[in-house]
Amino acid sequence: MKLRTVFPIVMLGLFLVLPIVVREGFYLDLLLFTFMYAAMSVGWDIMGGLAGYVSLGHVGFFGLGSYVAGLLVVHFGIPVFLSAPFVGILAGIVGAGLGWISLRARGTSFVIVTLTFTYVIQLVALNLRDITGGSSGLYLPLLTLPADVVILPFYYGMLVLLVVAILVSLAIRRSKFGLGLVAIREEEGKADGSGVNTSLYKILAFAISVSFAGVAGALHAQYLNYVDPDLAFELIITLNLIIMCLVGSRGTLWGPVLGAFLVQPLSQYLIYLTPSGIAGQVHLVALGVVLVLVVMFMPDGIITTWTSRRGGRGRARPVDAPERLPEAAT
Amino acid sequence: AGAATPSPAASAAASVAASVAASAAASAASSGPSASPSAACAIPPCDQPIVIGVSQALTGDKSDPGTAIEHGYQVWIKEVNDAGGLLGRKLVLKEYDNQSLADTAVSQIERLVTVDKVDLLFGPFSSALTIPTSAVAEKYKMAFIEGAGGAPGVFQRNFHYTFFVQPATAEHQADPFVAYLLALPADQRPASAAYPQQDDPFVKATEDGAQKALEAAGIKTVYHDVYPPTQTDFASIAAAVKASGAEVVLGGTIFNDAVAQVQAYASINYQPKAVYFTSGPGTVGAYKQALGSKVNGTMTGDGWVQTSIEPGNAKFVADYLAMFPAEKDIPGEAAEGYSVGQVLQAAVLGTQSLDNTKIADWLHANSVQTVQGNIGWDAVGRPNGSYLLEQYQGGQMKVVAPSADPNKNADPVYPKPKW
Amino acid sequence: MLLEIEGLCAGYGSGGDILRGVDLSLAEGDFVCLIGPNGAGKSTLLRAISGILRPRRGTIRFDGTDVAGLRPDLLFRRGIAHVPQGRSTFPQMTVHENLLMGAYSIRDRGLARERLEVAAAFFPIVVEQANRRAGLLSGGEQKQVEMARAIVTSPRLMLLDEPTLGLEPRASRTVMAKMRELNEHGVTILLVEQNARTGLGTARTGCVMELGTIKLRGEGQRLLDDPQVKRLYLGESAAV
Amino acid sequence: MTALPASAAAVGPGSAADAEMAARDPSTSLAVSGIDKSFGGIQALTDCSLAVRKGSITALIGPNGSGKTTLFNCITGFYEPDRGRVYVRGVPITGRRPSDIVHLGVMRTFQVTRIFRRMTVLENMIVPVRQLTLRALFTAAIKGHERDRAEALLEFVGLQDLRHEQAGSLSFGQQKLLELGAALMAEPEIVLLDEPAGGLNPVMIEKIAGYVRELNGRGVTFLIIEHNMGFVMNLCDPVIVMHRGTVIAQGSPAAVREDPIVLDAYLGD
Amino acid sequence: MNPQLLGQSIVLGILTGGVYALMASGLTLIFGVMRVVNVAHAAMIVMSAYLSWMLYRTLGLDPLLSIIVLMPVFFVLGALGQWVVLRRLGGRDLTLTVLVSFGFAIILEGLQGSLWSSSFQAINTAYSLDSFNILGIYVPLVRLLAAGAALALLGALFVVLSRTNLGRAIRATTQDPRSAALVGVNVEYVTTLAFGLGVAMAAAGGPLLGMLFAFYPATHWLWIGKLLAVVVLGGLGSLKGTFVAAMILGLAEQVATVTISLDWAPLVFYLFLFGVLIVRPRGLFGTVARESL
Ligand SMILES: Nc1ncnc2c1ncn2[C@@H]1O[C@H](COP(=O)(O)OP(=O)(O)OP(=O)(O)O)[C@@H](O)[C@H]1O
Ligand SMILES: Nc1ncnc2c1ncn2[C@@H]1O[C@H](COP(=O)(O)OP(=O)(O)OP(=O)(O)O)[C@@H](O)[C@H]1O
Ligand SMILES: [Mg+2]
Ligand SMILES: [Mg+2]
Repeated sequence: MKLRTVFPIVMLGLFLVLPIVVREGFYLDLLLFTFMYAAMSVGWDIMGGLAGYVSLGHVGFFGLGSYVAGLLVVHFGIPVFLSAPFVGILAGIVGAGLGWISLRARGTSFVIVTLTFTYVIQLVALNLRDITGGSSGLYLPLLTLPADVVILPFYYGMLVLLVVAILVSLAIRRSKFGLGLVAIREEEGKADGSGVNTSLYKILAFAISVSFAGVAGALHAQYLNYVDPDLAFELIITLNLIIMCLVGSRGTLWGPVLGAFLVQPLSQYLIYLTPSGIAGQVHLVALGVVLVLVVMFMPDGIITTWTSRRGGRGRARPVDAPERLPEAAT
Repeated sequence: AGAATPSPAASAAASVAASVAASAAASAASSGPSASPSAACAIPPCDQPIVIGVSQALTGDKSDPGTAIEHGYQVWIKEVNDAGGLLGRKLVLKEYDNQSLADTAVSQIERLVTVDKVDLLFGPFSSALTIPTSAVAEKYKMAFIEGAGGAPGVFQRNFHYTFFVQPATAEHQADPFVAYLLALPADQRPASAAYPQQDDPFVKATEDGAQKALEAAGIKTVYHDVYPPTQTDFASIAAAVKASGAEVVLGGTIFNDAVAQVQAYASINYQPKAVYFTSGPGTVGAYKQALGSKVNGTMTGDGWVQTSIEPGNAKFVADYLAMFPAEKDIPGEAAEGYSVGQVLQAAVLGTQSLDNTKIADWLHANSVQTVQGNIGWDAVGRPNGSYLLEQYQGGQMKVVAPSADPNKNADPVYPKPKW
Repeated sequence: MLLEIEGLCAGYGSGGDILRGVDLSLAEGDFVCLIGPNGAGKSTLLRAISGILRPRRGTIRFDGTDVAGLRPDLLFRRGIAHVPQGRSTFPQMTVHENLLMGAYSIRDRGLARERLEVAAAFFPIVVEQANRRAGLLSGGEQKQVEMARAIVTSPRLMLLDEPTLGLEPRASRTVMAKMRELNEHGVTILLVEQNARTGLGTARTGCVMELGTIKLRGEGQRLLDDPQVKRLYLGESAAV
Repeated sequence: MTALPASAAAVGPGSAADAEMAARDPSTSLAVSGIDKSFGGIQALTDCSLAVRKGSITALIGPNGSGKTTLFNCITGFYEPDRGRVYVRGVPITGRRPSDIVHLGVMRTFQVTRIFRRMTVLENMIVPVRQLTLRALFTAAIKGHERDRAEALLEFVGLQDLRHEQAGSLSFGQQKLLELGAALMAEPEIVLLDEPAGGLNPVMIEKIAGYVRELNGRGVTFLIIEHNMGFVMNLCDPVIVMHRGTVIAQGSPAAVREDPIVLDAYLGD
Repeated sequence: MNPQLLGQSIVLGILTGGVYALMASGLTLIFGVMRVVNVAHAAMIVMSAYLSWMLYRTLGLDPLLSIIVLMPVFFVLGALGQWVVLRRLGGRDLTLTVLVSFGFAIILEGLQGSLWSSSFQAINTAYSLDSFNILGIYVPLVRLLAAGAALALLGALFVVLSRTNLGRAIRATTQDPRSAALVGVNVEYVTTLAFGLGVAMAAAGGPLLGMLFAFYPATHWLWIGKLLAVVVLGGLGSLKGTFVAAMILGLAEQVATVTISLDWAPLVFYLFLFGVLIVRPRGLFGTVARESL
């Protein structure tokens, strides 16, 4: 077997047994968030990397997942770990709806509509006070487990989510569906004229893409035992996803995962390493600077840059712009 | 950090001793001798400091009040350390900036408890951060003494380890104002009220409480609307409030919206008889700077005023001003932070231990004298005191009610002067 | 010599050389037609001359000075105009504005107006459709607009990459005729044309390009009659 | 040209009614009846009707801007006609999306090439799909026989050595060839080519003409827009002439070439 | 419904819409010219608001006059940003430019936070609260001035873009940089100029924002949502569309505030956007490219 297949399996095994050795809640918490971001990034990349549709609205679905799961447990007593898969499906259905609206408008409009979607759903969560508790938020019942194991269901839950996300992404990339998505990214009209039902492809891709965010949101809500409109719709979450995909390499299977495993721990530790009074501002500026530098000097991300250095052919080559002046973008 | 405080160390110890003595003496330990700086170290290891963990909103949208609370913590720590420490050990604050983000705050509490293994915990600013973090504290059975999470939700989950250090919860903040209005002679009593309010859990609790009471007394609600925390344009709101003809405005505000409401009312010449804001006017310095003479007549409710005659307040004010010489008006949140320290100190001394379960049990059974007054807690950590009614008069913040309160230093002006 | 190219090598990105030592010179008033199979590097050569593509090695002398590596707008100001293959109109601007862009670097207003009139006389479509957005025109119509714009610029050296592509036969004939006319007025022309019979028939000189070098050069009519050229580049039948 | 008036000489254009009749005739592959299409005041197609006989190589010629490409766009679902109908093998397809029409076996190329620039040449070849089933969606992107077919087609258009290159780096002519190859990948029954010879080397044009003939022999129907008269006259029969958004003449190449209306509108000076 | 209140909100809506239009114009310009969705635009506006606030507090410079000072400064900064960063991305896809500007947005936010803390600020001048009463409708002076300034600047921008040689060159460069270079346009120079201009428009918006609304470092997220909605609704890249959309949304928002409810009013903004996109995906004044020739 090649390193590429062995390594992930070894890592998975390691993560499975890790909680036996590592008992500090903090480290498990850090990993759990890393899994969560990795899973969401893998999801984001299905739309953003493969199909080339940049979504700034993933946190909207994350929040939607949080709220739906929260409401289900508060009003109907359905535990989050049971409802999470269905919440994911629901997020996918809402995603399909949003996709239907915004995918009619190509490219830029999509970016903007997804961004505003976040505002809209946040507003709804805020204003449906009778159901959602408005700005007071929703209080989820706490899991009744001993203090040192209560984190484990979340740890393993996020790990499972990540594994599923990777498998789905892998399946898509190997299929005609994935090829069609790339075709959409490259030349949408032509793709349609080649028998690729672009609307269906995009809507399906977007639905799959956001469903991971929905599940992550559901687990996250229970993890904090609390959902409120600020917490559930923090824009920085979407930004994190995009940075992770970009750092790792967009449009690749492992890029988003690699990105998440680099960016999440580093950015968390940055907060611990800088004096607390300015940590937040430093964090924000550092995030911005990293983003700008990555885009300027390594826009293809680690994986693509690395493979093309090693002389990979065709697909792995850096994207176009060979001439001095680009032609007009249509 | 080593700057000498003008007040002698002995007086700090004395005030601590006084506060402990003043608290209900349910626990025999409360009269213990350890309060004196010379006392031997009560629990080993004595050469190691006691570490208090905090995840605070030092940056991000809650950074201003977050920082103010943090200043309160610092003033308290310095006082205690100058007086020889707590149980003979120095205090150290282990503090992380949570950027006003709840996930980060939760991770940080996890880190403080499991990696840094701090001895004690303080709470962050605002209910939204207190709610998720208090659950972590509860999980690890750590006493979670907090000065700024008073929304009903904080107490909904019946936590044993959470304690809110303000005189009362949000529902009761406007009680003195309501009482004042209802006590007015019938011919002066307003007939209608408007409730423009921000969507915020703390505000909502206050406004709902006040509205219910006023309606019950026959004061008609002619305007009630909720705007998002992000609202920055108040022109139309002001127009609508004015059109409603409300005689009294109960603005459910935080800070900026209080300022913006005043400006918007003034710019369309709307002159209600009384204006009460839930928060905002209490941040005296900034509020005065933003509105100048337009502050006069505005009322608000608060747990603390700089001029308070509560035991220990004079010292707190002096120490604070010495430590932060750039500030003239002390934000109320700093007093809340300071009170948190006072409460913890009382409990540690009361139990003579750093055992968090004992501390929590002690707090449920006792009350503590703080700069915000004497505060005790029910089974879920709700305090049992009451707020003050304040009004700006001649550019100064005065306490105008309740009449029984020793802090009262002026009579209310009604109707308020024009903007 | 107006244009002298020696040992020119150029390529794209990190890829290998596409032009592998091109030698070509054009005297003032020349009219050269470049033919060759698809992918031979004809367009690449024109791009290198007009500065869109930075040459890697070799020299390009225009009017006696070395201009290799200059920016396209600077080369344009020296008198090199390039009408690239495919689309190059400004799609959201009107046809009229497209022509005005041709006159962008002409300071003299009167001269600009005069040139616009000349172009309009060559291609009536630019008057008929003056206020439509160029991007909405049909393929051939757009090509006509591009040619008209090139005429407005009225350069010393004109690089034309398949100007008749997509043109109806009549317009195609017009373009060829106008090129001769321009050439007679002193404009030097380097034309790339797949429709080799027409191209070689119109130009004075022909060049055959293959695999990034110039293989053959000769008088247009002579090349047309050359059986080798005929077999490799013109096709047996009269299919064209 | 079934059912439309016999095509001896340049006859008048078929009316919408004729086209409707033709559409129901099983020997008609493609019929367009009475299509109008305008773009904010510009009438690109006016009552345009035509029918393409099954197994024919039909040419569509006409001056620039006469609406040929617009007609292609209406047939293949890129534009929705304002009025009128389009039939493929008798099935009305007006208003369907482009991919649906591909699934009916109609493939097209574009006048200005449109390729997937950052996909390899080979990947470009395997994008076209003839049907939409969930299974097909989630099966491997490239299967053995597909690959063989793609390689064979690339060999034919002379791009086999470039199969792992990014398609965006091909020369103009190479892109045209790639597009043609990709269009044929999905084994279409009706192929619409928009200026296939434009920008191609004459030797290659001949080769393509030969291949079109060969495919036609195997039953594939072609409708070809072309300005290259040599190509049209040698390869196509019948020839349909458009002018100002309608069909003005149709018939055999010889007949069309002599038709004074056509000479006036298109071919003559 | 109280007709006077409705009239009041309509007046406010029109005036506010004018300011929205100005704030969105730079965004439209930069998108129109460079196909860059400048997510940092609102952060730039807020930055300019802070600077204007500082100028007013320290030097007593009137915010409206500070526009004249800030525009050139921002122009230079914008041009610099384009020259140093964006130029390197020439021709790259949308994602990257969105991300770079995202990066700039949070850098600006972080800087503002560390320089001026995260509290709300507002520029209050002597005439801040003045208003006049016309037929019982109050017209706040500042809003009137702001709308006037917005209109003047927008008009100037429009003339520059549509009537001058430079404006044409800017538009040509957007649409096809290669062809623009081939007719003698110095593409880098023109793009840099255009980006500088777009950023300068942000600078113009800042003082107006500061006078009308409170601001704090994170406010830019709210504004960028609104401004992008304006730009999309108007039809990406169309200045005329931006103006009309800003007016519509400004009005809709103010009227909804008094007729529907405060908390749902912001939704009107977005629902309008979604609705229009469903019926007309390219927005009000958007043009469709003819893709398939
Ligand atoms: N942008 C590009 N990036 C990389 N390689 C390119 C690029 N453009 C062209 N090439 C390569 O350069 C070679 C020559 O291309 P060029 O366009 O110059 O050919 P041409 O002679 O003009 O052909 P045609 O007649 O088809 O237009 C081709 O093999 C092509 O693959
Ligand atoms: N999307 C569109 N928007 C506006 N006008 C259009 C559009 N598509 C086509 N037209 C107009 O319709 C007319 C016919 O164009 P079409 O492309 O069909 O011509 P054509 O016959 O293919 O010409 P050519 O031989 O030059 O390719 C032209 O006037 C063109 O401007
Ligand atoms: Mg070429
Ligand atoms: Mg055409």
